[in-house]
Amino acid sequence: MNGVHDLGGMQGFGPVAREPNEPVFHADWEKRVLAMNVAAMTQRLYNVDEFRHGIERMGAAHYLASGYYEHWFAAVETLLIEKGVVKRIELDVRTAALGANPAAHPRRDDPALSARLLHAVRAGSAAKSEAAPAPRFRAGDRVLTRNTHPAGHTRLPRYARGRHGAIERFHGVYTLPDAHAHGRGRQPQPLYSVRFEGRELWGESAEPGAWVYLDLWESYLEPA
Amino acid sequence: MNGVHDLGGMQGFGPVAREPNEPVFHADWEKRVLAMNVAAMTQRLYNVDEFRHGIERMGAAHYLASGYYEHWFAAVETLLIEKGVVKRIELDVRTAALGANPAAHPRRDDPALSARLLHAVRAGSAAKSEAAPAPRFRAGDRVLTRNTHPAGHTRLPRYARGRHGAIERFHGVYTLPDAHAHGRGRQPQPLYSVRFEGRELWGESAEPGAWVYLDLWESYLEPA
Amino acid sequence: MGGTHNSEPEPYPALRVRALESLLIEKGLLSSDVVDKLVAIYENDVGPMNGARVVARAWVDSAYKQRLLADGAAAIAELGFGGRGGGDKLVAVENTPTVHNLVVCTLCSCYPWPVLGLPPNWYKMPAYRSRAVLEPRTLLREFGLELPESVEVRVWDSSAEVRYLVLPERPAGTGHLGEAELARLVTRDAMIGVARVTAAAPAR
Amino acid sequence: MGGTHNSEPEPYPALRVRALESLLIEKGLLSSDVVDKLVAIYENDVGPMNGARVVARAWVDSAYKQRLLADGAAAIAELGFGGRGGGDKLVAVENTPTVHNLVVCTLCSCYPWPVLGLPPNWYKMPAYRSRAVLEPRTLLREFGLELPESVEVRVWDSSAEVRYLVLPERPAGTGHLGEAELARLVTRDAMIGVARVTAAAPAR
Repeated sequence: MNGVHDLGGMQGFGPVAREPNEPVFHADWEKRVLAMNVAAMTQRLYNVDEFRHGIERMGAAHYLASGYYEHWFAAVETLLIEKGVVKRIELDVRTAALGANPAAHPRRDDPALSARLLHAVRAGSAAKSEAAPAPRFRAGDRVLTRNTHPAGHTRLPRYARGRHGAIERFHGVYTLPDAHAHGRGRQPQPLYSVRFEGRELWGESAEPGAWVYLDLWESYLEPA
Repeated sequence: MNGVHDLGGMQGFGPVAREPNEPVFHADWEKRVLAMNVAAMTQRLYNVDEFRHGIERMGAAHYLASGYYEHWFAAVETLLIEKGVVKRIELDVRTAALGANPAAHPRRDDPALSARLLHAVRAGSAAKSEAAPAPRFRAGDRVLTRNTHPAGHTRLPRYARGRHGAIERFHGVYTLPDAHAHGRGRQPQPLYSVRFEGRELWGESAEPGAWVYLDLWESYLEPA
Repeated sequence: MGGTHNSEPEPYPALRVRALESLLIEKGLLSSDVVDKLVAIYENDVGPMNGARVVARAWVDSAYKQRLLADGAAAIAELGFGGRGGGDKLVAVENTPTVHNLVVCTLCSCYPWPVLGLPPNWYKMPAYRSRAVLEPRTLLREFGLELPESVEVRVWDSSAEVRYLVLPERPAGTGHLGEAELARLVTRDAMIGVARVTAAAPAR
Repeated sequence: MGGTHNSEPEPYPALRVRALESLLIEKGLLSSDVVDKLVAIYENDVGPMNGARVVARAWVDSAYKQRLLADGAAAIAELGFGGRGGGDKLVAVENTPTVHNLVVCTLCSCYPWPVLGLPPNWYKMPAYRSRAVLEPRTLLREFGLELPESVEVRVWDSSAEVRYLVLPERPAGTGHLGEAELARLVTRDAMIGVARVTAAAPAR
């Protein structure tokens, strides 16, 4: 999806604003969003590719006007409603009730759930490399990325479409996000690091001696 | 500038929302913005290319969250302040004063000014074709657009960079917006209509039998 | 600017616009009657009725049609149209049984003011500007215009001072109509290229 | 969603987040102690101090460094680091006198959580994500890092589950320091690639 999240090469956002001694969280609700999202993905209420695409589906102005944990919360809310875990009306009613009586719904512990989730988080549960299919390309092979503009999720950014590069290394065989974000299974594919010369990406606007390395799935690539 | 204004090929903005029996203006202030901008450009307080780039310099979230006349007003305000026609503090003070006393600053007519400006508007004052330089390309010539990412104003949209097309027709010799928006004079150049096959622009995502025609200045093009 | 008044309440732009207007009036760069008269031009004098007259004339007068296709600005000037907001170059593009034309401005909202007036909001918003060049057939289908694959779609992205006017096909069954009656059939949407002209008079 | 609560006042997200949290707790999908413990992990257990230990070990133990460059995930696991938020693949990229590495995620905000913790805001915001791939030298100059043209810049755009850790150059004049002292010199910014490690201990 050619959305505003696809920021590589965009201009006009000004200097990078850094915060000295930045805290890990800036508000209590950010902590709760982090915990909810980690707990939801650990319990497979949705997968990481659905989560990323959930953020991409935010309104463009909202995306750019809001921060990281607002993005997360937008996707968490969208997905939990779409998956039927909560109903929008339930959430609206509960939000109004808490507004009227902030003391309602006090904390509730669940040591068994807590132990189970924390174990899973510590173990990690991200995509693991699989054995098949065998990779089509080897390090050093010249490739051309596809010029494709799918309406859904993809990890081939717009700035690197229809560009020539070279295989830097083979990472392993991984779930294809383009499928996994849309309920079409994992469809594992070889994943490569591909290097691009700045000039190939940005033409005369490239800085000298700059290379970009992108992790790209095999179906994004053609031999060149 | 690769900004959010460069919308060709973006996705995620949903269906086109039409308003039945749409009025020419939706609020009184929109009329005043139109008149101010037309009057300012007619009096050469800034030029149309500076105006367009003024809009492009809006914050990205603000641009996407606001409408046409808000864009216009953002640029009008930015440019009149930058050109020294009004001071920001003057405008802030006057805005506060009108907020406190909306009846202040009643209408004031100026028939001489009115006659002069209306005459200029009716005559038109847009860029006129000039005689030189002579065009380098002829209808039918194959061209390649430059892959360039200038930080400033350009009329070569991102979706058509580094793409092959063919000259459809020569329009004449016109002011180069890339220069004129930045106080670098008019630098007139031949302007062409260039046609691109959908597949060249969008790869496999192109619709069949669709062509895009773009008006492009000669320095955007190389022979192909 | 820089997005600083993103979340201001609705009265804010109105107030700041009035403030700037009053400053420009004090500086002799604007006057209340200039505002009134400019607004009257765009509310009353220019609009799709101008373009409709151009189209109807081209339908009934083939010599005029040839002049329109050769030099749009000169041809509309014959009918008294022109002035700011149209560049000095107007290009009329003709729909045929095998070619359909569509106009957009992806970078801003360029539009042929002298013949169509000020653009409708949808023409200026991101949905139309983003989709017209990538998926014109899908977009036209949403507008109710289903084009067979045999019809080539030409999208004119107005990136310069050149403005485009679509010359729609004259509908069948209108042989008995005069120029003024024909003009009443021609809609703004047909001259942008998102609709066809039909023999039944459109709702205005 | 669709931008519907753009201009809501600050308390709104906090309230809606609490509402969703309380619903998930009622449905048995979350509990207050899960929230507390997860937050504690990311506030206390993971952070740049983990990555700093990895870097310092690589500086003093060349066999470890080779294992780190060959298989980052296995090498950090030797020091007890891993878990969610790092993919199962970590790639360490080594700075040298002729190569400087920089990490970004243009499409979202992928970051090597197990070794660096949660990313700082600037890493997640549009300015950094947009510019790192187009003008890395200009960006690094703003961070105070002036690279001669003879140094090649490699920008790693993390578009997959693979995460990247920059292995900075060991600063001169640190031959007398032990592994723990070296780790105290290594900053988060140096492991993202927007700074060098210097022999003077950084402000924390």
